[in-house]
Amino acid sequence: MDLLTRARRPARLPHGGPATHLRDPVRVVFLALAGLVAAGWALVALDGGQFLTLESVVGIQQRSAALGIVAIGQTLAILAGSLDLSVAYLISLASLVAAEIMAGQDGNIGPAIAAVLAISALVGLVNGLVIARLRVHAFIATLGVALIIKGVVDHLYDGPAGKVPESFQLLGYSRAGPIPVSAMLWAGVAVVAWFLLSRTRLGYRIYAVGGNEEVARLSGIRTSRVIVITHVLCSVCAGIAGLLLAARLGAGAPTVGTDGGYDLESIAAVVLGGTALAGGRGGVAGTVGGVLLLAVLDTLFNQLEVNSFVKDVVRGAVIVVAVAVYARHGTRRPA
Amino acid sequence: MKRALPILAVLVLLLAAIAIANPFFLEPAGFLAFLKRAAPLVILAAGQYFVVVSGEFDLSVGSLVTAEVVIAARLIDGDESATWPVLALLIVAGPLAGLVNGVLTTKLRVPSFIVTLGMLLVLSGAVFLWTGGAPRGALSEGFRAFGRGGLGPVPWSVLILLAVGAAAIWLMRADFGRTLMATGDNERAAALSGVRVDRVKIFAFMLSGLSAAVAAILLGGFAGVSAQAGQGLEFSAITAVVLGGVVLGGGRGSVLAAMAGAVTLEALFTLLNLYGISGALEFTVQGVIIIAAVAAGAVRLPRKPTPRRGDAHAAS
Amino acid sequence: AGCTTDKPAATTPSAAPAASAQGSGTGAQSKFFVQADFDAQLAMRSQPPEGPVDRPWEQAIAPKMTGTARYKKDGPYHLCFSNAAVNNPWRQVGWKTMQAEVGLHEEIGKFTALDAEGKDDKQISDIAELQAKGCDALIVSPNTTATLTPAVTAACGKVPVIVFDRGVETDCPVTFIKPIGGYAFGADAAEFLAAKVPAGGKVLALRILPGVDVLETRWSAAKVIFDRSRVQVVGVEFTDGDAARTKSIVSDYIQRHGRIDGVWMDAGATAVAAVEAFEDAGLPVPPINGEDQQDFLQKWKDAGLTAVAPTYPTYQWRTPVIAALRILKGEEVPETWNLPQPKVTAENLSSYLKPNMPPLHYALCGCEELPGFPETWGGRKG
Amino acid sequence: MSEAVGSTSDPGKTGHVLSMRGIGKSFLGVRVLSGVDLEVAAGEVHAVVGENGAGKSTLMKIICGVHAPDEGTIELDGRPVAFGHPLQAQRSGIMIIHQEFNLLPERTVAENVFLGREPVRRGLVDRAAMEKATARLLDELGESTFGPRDTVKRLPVAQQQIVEIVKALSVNARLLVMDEPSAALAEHEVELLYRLIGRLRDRGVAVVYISHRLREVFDVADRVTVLKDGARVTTLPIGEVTPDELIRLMVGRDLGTYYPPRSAGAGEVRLSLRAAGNHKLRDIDLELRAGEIVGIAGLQGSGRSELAKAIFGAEPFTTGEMTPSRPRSVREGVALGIGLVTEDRKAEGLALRQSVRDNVLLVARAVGAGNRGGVGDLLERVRLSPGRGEHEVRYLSGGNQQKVVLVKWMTMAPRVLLFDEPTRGVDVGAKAAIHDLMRELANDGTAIMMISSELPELIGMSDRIVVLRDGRIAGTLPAGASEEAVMGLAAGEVA
Ligand SMILES: Nc1ncnc2c1ncn2[C@@H]1O[C@H](COP(=O)(O)OP(=O)(O)OP(=O)(O)O)[C@@H](O)[C@H]1O
Ligand SMILES: Nc1ncnc2c1ncn2[C@@H]1O[C@H](COP(=O)(O)OP(=O)(O)OP(=O)(O)O)[C@@H](O)[C@H]1O
Ligand SMILES: O[C@@H]1[C@@H](O)[C@H](O)OC[C@H]1O
Ligand SMILES: [Mg+2]
Ligand SMILES: [Mg+2]
Repeated sequence: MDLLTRARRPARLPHGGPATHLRDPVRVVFLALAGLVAAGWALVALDGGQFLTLESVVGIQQRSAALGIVAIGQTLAILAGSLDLSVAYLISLASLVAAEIMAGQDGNIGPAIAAVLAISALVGLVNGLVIARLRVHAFIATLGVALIIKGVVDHLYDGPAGKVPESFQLLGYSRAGPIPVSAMLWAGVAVVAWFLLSRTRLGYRIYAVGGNEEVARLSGIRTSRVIVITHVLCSVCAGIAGLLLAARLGAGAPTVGTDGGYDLESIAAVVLGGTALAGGRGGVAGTVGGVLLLAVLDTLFNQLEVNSFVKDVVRGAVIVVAVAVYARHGTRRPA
Repeated sequence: MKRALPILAVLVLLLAAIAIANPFFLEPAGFLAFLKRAAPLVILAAGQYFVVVSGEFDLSVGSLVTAEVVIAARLIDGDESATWPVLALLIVAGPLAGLVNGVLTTKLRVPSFIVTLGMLLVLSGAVFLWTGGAPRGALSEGFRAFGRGGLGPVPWSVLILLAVGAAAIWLMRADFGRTLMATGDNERAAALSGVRVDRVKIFAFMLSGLSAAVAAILLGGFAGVSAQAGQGLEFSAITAVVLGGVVLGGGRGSVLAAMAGAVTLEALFTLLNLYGISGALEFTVQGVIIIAAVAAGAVRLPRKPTPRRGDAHAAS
Repeated sequence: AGCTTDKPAATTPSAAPAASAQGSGTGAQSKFFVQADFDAQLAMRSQPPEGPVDRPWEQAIAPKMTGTARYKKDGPYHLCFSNAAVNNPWRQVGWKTMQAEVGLHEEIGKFTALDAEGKDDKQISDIAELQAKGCDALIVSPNTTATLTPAVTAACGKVPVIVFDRGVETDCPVTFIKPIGGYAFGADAAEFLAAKVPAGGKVLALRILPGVDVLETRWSAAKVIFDRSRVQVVGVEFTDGDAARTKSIVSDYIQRHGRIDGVWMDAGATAVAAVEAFEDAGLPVPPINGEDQQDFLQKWKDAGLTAVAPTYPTYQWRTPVIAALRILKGEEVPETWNLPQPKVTAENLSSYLKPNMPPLHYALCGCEELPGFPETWGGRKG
Repeated sequence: MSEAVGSTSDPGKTGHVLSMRGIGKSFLGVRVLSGVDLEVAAGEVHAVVGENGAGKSTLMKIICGVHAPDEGTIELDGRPVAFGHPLQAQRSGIMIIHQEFNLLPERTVAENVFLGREPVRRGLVDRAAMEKATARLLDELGESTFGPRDTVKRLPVAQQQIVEIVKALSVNARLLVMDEPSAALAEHEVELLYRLIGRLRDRGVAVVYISHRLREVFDVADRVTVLKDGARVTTLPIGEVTPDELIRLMVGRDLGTYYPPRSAGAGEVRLSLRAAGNHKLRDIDLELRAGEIVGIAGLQGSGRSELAKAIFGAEPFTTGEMTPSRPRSVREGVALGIGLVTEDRKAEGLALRQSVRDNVLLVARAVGAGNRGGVGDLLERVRLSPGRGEHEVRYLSGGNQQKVVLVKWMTMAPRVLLFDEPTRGVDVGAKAAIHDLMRELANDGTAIMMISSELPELIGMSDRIVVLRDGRIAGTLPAGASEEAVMGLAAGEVA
């Protein structure tokens, strides 16, 4: 019988009550998603239409695949306590590199993919090194890198360029029943990222560095390396999204990334999925939910032909409200 | 002040380089023209400074500037007599948007990055919803005077800039500024010293909104109504503040240096233009310089220890 | 379900030859420049259009008609529209006009429009989604020429497609509607400047952004004209369509060169900002071109400018609806529907200046007789 | 456990596991350590003592690869080493419990314990192995209130400290550094720590132990090294030194009596609670009088800090009465003339990157009142040279930082001043100065309430001791009560 155990009162540990269900952001997102689909069904039905037709289901997936892939990468960066504002320009660059190298030839697909992945990795390396080694805040570092890429892209290209061969375009258009190849690619990236985060040392270290960099370092983690690798992975995801968009557009386009607003939207999707902007908490499942939520919202607006400006208003409000809900349920107790 | 020195040195260097390429720059008229152009960004940087030093972000200022210009044009609709009422409305509306940002950030505990990103979306959506997609109406000559005219040879914008600068410096020396700074450094300690941290932060957001309103008046005055009036200004303003050595995360840096950062950024644009760096590569140069400047300024000071009992997370 | 693809079979984009004529100060010729199109457009300017004189949006220049009997069906019709964006005043005026045109026709039972918000990828999905809605005809205003081509091609197989404004790199649409075009616009303005600016005079060329075909052609035509003339082009700058940037650029040029003798613009939206740069510098405004926007026309009149305003008429937004109905009724339509493209000059300025309309309104909207005018377009009665 | 490095080449009880020679270190040109030697043998518990800022933690951080020394050599088992990263030190069998909080609140206990050393099987993290090993270690410690899967942020501080200890033990370390491991533990909890250390010693592990509580040093250490101003004063077997001598070695002078004399008597009632309570406190009856120091004793989590915060207005009282009135916010508390010296000055007391002056004036500025002119005098009164007013607070020693917190409240001339662990982590010299100041303030008529986990201090300072247990007052004891009496009430045993 020792004093220590006797003096301490039992810690308040979570029990599986209904309140704790709402404490998990992933559950909240998917509940919201289900609710939205139901509401959408009803609204569109009242409007005399049908919400989940084959086309709209395919549409939802096509619409979310590129953002989804970028957002997975962004999730890694944010979990590690960083963030990446350069993804939008990198996507444009990747689409151009892909289409230019492919130049309409099937034989060039391999080299083009390799080049895109290499360039993306390089950009991620630069982002990571500037943040981890030069100790520049991620916001400024990736904004700076974004400007650098923008300058190069704008300097070299003044419009869509290159040509993606038919066979590669299938990536953007084919589907197996209701599941487009692009969505499978997204799912693949998501599963890999999930696996990485939950089952590998790197994943554990990403959470650690994002949770508290100093604690991680003192525990023997090479934090710079983790940050650099995370940024490389994030950029590679953006590169993959660039490939996918090139397949969809049939060419590379210097504005496809920025027009899509992939930088801020990917961050928005990640936090909508319950990942803490400060890092160290959250995961891939929430992000997938967040992206789908945005896509279903988009589809619903499309079906109801809502003015695109209303969309922005609703989207802004949804993001803030969602994060407010997580803040309410997440961190009640001071650590 | 000590932290402001490096940026002031860089600024002097840039100004000298501009003067070499363009001697007109040394004449009062040339320099005033430069200041006039820099005024909106410098004012926005001052506003952004208050938010950044309190440990937050304001990403909504760009769309707030656009919204204010567009709203002003629609409300004034060329009617001279509407000038002053609308000016007053803008000056109230800016801080009001800041109030919403601040309340959502502090009361709902949503990171300001997200709140102001949401505000950005909501503002741009709402304004264009109201105007049907593109600005309508026109600004009056009286309104335009602030961005175009001047008191003798001195543009109004420069006078307004000086007034805003003086007010910002005064505010930072006053109780408000000191408590704001302490809040950005350690919110919990400030709260336990009786600082109403929510209120102080909300006020910082309101000042940022106010600066956006003033910048909108100058920008709208300078160039007339446009849907792009505020495009990208949030990033420029944050970049300027950081260039001035103010630390993202709060608690450190001077408002003078933040404004100097904005002047530096504007000088950089001017210089690149003068030396005819091709339009697009300008961005590349800008990106490199921003990273280099911030990296060089990041003197390795000891990190804040994470105390045993404290909250392990600094506010975002 | 087996493997399916929603992708069209084949597309053959016409790689535009870059006829580069290195001129003085104008730089290399745009890769969008096609000599034959340039010649054709310049010729069209003097060709009288066919069709009702008071309804220019129904007129066509040198039409080559195509039969549409295979699309004929009974009403009411479901028209669909995939819009690139409503992100500038030109598109805003056009979109209002199109909606009003739709309102005129009782045989249109349903009109479904999706806004791509300036995103290529979204427009591709939008077009795919619209095909599933049972549209009788699909109108497309493409966001980007090259990248929307596959999606439009795919749609062609299922419904009659009408493309207007920016083009696509396939001739599968039943009709492509456009004013004469960018070459004519650019040339109209450049010829004016070449005539008004004294020999050796310094001309500043202001462009919005690179890469958009209808804008590229404007500059490439101007380049051809300037290269032949005796004016000196001292700068070609991109303004992003931003008034403040425009004004700053012009001020910088005035400062650097002491004087600027002419300003060429590829679009009129920021023309007033350019004019103000001269005013604020206390200098007379040199010859300049704008577009048919009210603010510029007003400034022109008030300040007595030496100016011209080529147009890219917003009344073209009416034509696709009309074309769609004709197609569905089995009537012939032009393969390429070249609409007349008037220019505003000192002589006809007063007829286009409408003080009751908002400053960013485009005069050639062809909307004066439509229901809801002028309020719907932001104007005042009287 | 896959990477654990056992002491395979046991140097035996004679050889030194660690030997550091001539270690020097500067930060930004300020010399923090110079010519320090330290030798630790296997199976030895070696205490390192010294005033705040003497350089103890810095020396430890050099041992474990956080900082690289500017000069000097480090040998491990007689072989020279130079660590560039904590990872390398870890791989050499050196583990450290840092003075600063070092856990990830969002992660589970097991994840924290194996942080950076996760066991892998076929390339994947072996969760099961990790949790099993953690459970076993917790078991060994007799810890049963939480398990490997609990999230750290849900654990009370004392249990978090246990996690840190488990983390250090999870490696078969040959050298274990404990930098103030007891700071967050109540005294009786330290007993358990002793037992652990004893077991490690028996296993031949070398232990470096740092504490400001001298009693602990005498309880566990075999030898003690004294640091002063970054230099080593001496190293002695613990049997060859008395507490008083040790203090003299640390401070460089005699400190005389430990505690200032008690006051003659209490004055008017400044504040009283009747049946006050909230989610954590029940039925609190308490009076604080002018000139009196009331000590509050209790176990970890008994509600002492909660009581101070509720009186101050930082947390609510939901039931009962408080006179003159119940503050609903910190500002109302301040308006009532109440001040609170928080238990964690870095997290709750100071804005570390602001100047001394800005910190001192924080309350006055926040509420728009207070004596701003007299800051210089106040700084002198607490023996902080006014010239330091412009220095950033983070460069001050712990003791001086605590004085800044004190001056912050003194500008308001508070009627009631609440001290929560006022000398935690403060060295003996500064501690005596703070004790003197507290008594001076009381004599000037301030009503003082003092919470301390260090019983000798609490008993030495208090005119009256109120003991809390589970949020209620378990009893009140007069000045000079025995430690046994206090502990008895606190733990609920029949005294
Ligand atoms: N990273 C750093 N940068 C600059 N100065 C530092 C740093 N770390 C410690 N110092 C300074 O070095 C000196 C020694 O500090 P150290 O933490 O080693 O003292 P300590 O003996 O552990 O004190 P305490 O008993 O308060 O823990 C102090 O003056 C401290 O301010
Ligand atoms: N069993 C527990 N579970 C969760 N949190 C606890 C528990 N006990 C204490 N805490 C937290 O620890 C902090 C201190 O609590 P409290 O005021 O009760 O302790 P105390 O008596 O002051 O002890 P000490 O100051 O020594 O930690 C509070 O923030 C409280 O929420
Ligand atoms: O679509 C284009 C429009 O956006 C621009 O303003 O003018 C030319 C058009 O082709
Ligand atoms: Mg220490
Ligand atoms: Mg306590």
